[in-house]
Amino acid sequence: MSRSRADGILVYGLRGAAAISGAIALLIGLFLVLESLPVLRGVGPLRFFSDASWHPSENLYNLVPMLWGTLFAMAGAVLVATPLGILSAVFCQYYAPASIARVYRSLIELLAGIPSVVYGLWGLMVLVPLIGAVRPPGPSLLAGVIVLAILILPTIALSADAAFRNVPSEYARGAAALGISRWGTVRHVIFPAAKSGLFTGVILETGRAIGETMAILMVCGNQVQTPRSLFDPVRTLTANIALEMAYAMGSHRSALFVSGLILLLLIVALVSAAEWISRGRIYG
Amino acid sequence: MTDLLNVEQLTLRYHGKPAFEGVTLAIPQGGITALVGPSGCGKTSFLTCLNRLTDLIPGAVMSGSIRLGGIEASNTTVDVISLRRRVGMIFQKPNPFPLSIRKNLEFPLREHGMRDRGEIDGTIEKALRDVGLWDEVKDRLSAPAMSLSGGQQQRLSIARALALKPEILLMDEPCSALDPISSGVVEDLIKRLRPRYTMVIVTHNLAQARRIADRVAVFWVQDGAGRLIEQGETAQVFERPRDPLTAAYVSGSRG
Amino acid sequence: MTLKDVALLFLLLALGCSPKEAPRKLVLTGSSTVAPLAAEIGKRFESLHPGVRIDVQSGGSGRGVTDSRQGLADVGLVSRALKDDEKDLTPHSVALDGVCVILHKDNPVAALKDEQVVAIFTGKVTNWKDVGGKDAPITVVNKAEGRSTLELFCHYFRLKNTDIKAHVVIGDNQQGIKTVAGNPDSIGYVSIGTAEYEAGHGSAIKLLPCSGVAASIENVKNKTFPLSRPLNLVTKKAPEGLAKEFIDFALSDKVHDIVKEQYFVPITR
Amino acid sequence: MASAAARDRAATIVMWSVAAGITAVFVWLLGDLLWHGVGRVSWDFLVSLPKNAGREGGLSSVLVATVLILLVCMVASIPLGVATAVLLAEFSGEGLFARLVRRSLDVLAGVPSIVFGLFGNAFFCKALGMGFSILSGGLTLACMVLPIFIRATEEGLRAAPNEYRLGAAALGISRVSTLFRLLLPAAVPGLMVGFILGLGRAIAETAALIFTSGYVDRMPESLLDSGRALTVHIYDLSMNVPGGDRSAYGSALVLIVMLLGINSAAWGIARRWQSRSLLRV
Repeated sequence: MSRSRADGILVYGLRGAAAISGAIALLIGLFLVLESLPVLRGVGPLRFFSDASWHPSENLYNLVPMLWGTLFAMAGAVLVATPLGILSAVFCQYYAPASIARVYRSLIELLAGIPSVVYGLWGLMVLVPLIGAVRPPGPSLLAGVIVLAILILPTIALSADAAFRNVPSEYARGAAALGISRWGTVRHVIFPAAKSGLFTGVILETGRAIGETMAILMVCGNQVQTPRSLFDPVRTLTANIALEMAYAMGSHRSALFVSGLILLLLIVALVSAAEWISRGRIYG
Repeated sequence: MTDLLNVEQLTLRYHGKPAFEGVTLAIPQGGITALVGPSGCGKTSFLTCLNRLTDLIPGAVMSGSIRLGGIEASNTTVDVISLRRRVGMIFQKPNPFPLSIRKNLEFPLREHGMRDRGEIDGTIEKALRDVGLWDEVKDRLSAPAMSLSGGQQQRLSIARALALKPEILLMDEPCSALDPISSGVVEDLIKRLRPRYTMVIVTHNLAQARRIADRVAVFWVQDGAGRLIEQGETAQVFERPRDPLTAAYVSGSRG
Repeated sequence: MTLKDVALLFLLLALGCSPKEAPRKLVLTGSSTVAPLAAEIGKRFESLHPGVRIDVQSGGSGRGVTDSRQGLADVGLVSRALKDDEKDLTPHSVALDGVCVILHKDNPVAALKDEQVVAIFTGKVTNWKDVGGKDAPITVVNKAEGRSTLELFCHYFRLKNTDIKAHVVIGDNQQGIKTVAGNPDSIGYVSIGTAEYEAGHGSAIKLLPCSGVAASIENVKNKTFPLSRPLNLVTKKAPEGLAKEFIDFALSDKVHDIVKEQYFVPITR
Repeated sequence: MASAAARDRAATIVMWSVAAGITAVFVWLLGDLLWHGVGRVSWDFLVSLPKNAGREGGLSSVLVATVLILLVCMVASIPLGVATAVLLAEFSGEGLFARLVRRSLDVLAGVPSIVFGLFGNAFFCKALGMGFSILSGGLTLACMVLPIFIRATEEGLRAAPNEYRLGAAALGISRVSTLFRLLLPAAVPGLMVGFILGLGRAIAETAALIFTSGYVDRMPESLLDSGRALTVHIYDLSMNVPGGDRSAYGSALVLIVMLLGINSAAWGIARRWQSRSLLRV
């Protein structure tokens, strides 16, 4: 069998694998739609935004406060974790001596593996009482943002680290040869060169922030309200599903799937916004 | 001399923008043909068409005919892999694989079906002797190829191509990335290989072209696309150029 | 350890231990409160009946009802009495568990009358000084919608879930205890067994009596404590075969030590 | 020019303080874990079966289930992930199919773990009839880990210099051999980051496993048995079992040590595989 036909078969196989990988998200979307249909048909999508409050047992399905909860928690965590993560990767690549860099990198890799339950426990037992001392009740959006930021920091840090490692060393040497300061080199040469890797890191980290369930459930207080301050308890869509799915029946259960569907649509919106912003410039 | 490679009305476009247009050129068997001209006139792009490396460049669309011996190289049904074995290519920047010296040569040989250990070793030794590298590397064949000097790496790349016994050797400015001494060594090597291989060399070093080429083809950029403006015996093109642009370029007053 | 070895190991494992003959198997799913108890009873039952496998899955009372009704599970675990629309299932109470109000250990308030509890949970009273405590805002910790303890709490205090103005909503009992222990001005309610264990082992909480009766496993056992719920194993129809054997074993006094170990109250037949 | 030097000094201070801050948080977290759990961890804790709902006894059956779940996850996601990454990085560039697959993977990366749990339960447990089992838990994790693994592998492949591709093609070397002998070895750092990030996400996952691999803490005998993962064990001990905290913290410590071992082994294998197949100076 001539080798160019082997190439043909290779591409055919790879295309099949890619199709499977791509289909999973569609399958999940379909699953969520199917499970949401009963209540969407019965109650109609609009009431999920207009009902007085969220009390499924009394047929009230307003999800907006929780959508705000998810958005604020995610945005806060990403805003905190992205600079810290990227700076920590810069530290690893350009500032730390090799031995410290290796230890620091394995520490970050460990942070990436700590289960969200442990973050939740630590948040519940240590962080929440601390915040409660400052302004009761303690469990709050702030606790959620802090725990989430710590949880997603390794994702952006490791992606940024890999992105910097891929930047050809000639760039850094060239800038250094021109007498440009280390920070100047990082800021004006390395960052643009590693743009695609950094962008990957931000997408993955945002995805993880939206998707987190266990840790958020334990520290945010889970009160269904649109937060007006960092100290207000808040409930995210994921926490809502986890809290009530075990006991939900009938249309209540289907309403929880609607919040899952909204989460998915939120992610699709974020991804297409990211695509529109980069429009290939990033992946050039 | 019979013609080994006939190119008729060849045009190459990158995302619709023409790199060069309507080039008709015959490459004689056994001689060295130099492609000269200012940078950006499409001579390197022309070279990459001959072994269909344009397939790897997104947006590159080729039209026209390239006849190598009996086959039409430009149509898609041709077995590109065996075409590239018959048409070897050397790049401007030496690019050995990140493998040992021996594996750099062994990998392509095994790929093209050579299995017997003895035959492989023989071919490797012969190829390295051809490029004058054997004495320098024979006792450290398992060392990384990246540890060689620029000139040695380029000669290794040539050895790697010669081991596959190509009919034609394409060279894209083989010496321009090397220091003068290594450049001289590579040029002597090319001269030594002349009787056994047909070669097409892209160079902007006119002196080098005059020294080693049998025939010369001059490319020039006219209204946004490369064109072949003159071709002929080296002496004729350098002393009695027909095209005024060639005359200016060859005398060094333009380009 | 290249990829080949991993694949080989995985294949060996999958083939090597396909089940010899399908062992008699019983699947129980349902309330996360009852699951630990059911699993321990299951282990003892397995040790007494070799070749039998008792698989206990958690996931909440709602799942216990739906899975047993659809036959996905042989026995459902429900941490409350069955509701009117669940009368198609037959309940078997394996233990009792009380629900009590808990405060932070340092909260000076020693007892609360029922109407005071109602006033706090409905947001009419928002400061501890109005109920004899120090001047501090009250943090109300409530259970999530659908939880059995919430339903029992609302049923006893004749409240609707929408009436409760909660600051913090929690899922499982331990989360309730840890939340109250972390906030000196909070008030919540959890299962008595869990609360009694945690109070006794240094958690910063204390149990409040309910309408004069001290909150303790003992008072639930002698039925004087008003707020209690049965922990039920439910089946679609009258159990038979392996399910009957297991349920009879679970209701027998041979498991009373396990029930006590999980801080629930055994039911003396 | 002074301001550039000043800015550079300031940047160095910021860099070291950021690193110190993150290390402090990690030490605080790990310290909290060590303080609560170290007493519980012993050899017996690792090798004996859990007793009394996990308050006593050990983790043996839970550890076996966790390793099996991770094996299923990796065996399912690595081949599929590498194949997809190769297609996206090498063979289709910006074609519509590639962009669609890339976008759907971005969406998959954002799907909440609880939704993965429900999907896994409906698809693997019920639809494919695997029921509560290690297999359905592992496959659900594989779906969750795939996007992370693919993206990191793609970045790794993109880092392989283009000269290798052109050089190999010019020698008439097929894409298959170029891929396995040159590009994949050159992409090993990307593969490693993908493996570590992916495994980190899988080993840290709780919500998804409760609905798929289940709750049974008996020693699994086959991949179709329900098995309790370490994270589910930690969750149950801390949330449903009174007095389970000490064991929960102890189990979390074991998980972290396990992760440390897997990460260092992964880097060791990567360096050896890369040096054996690639000789870079």
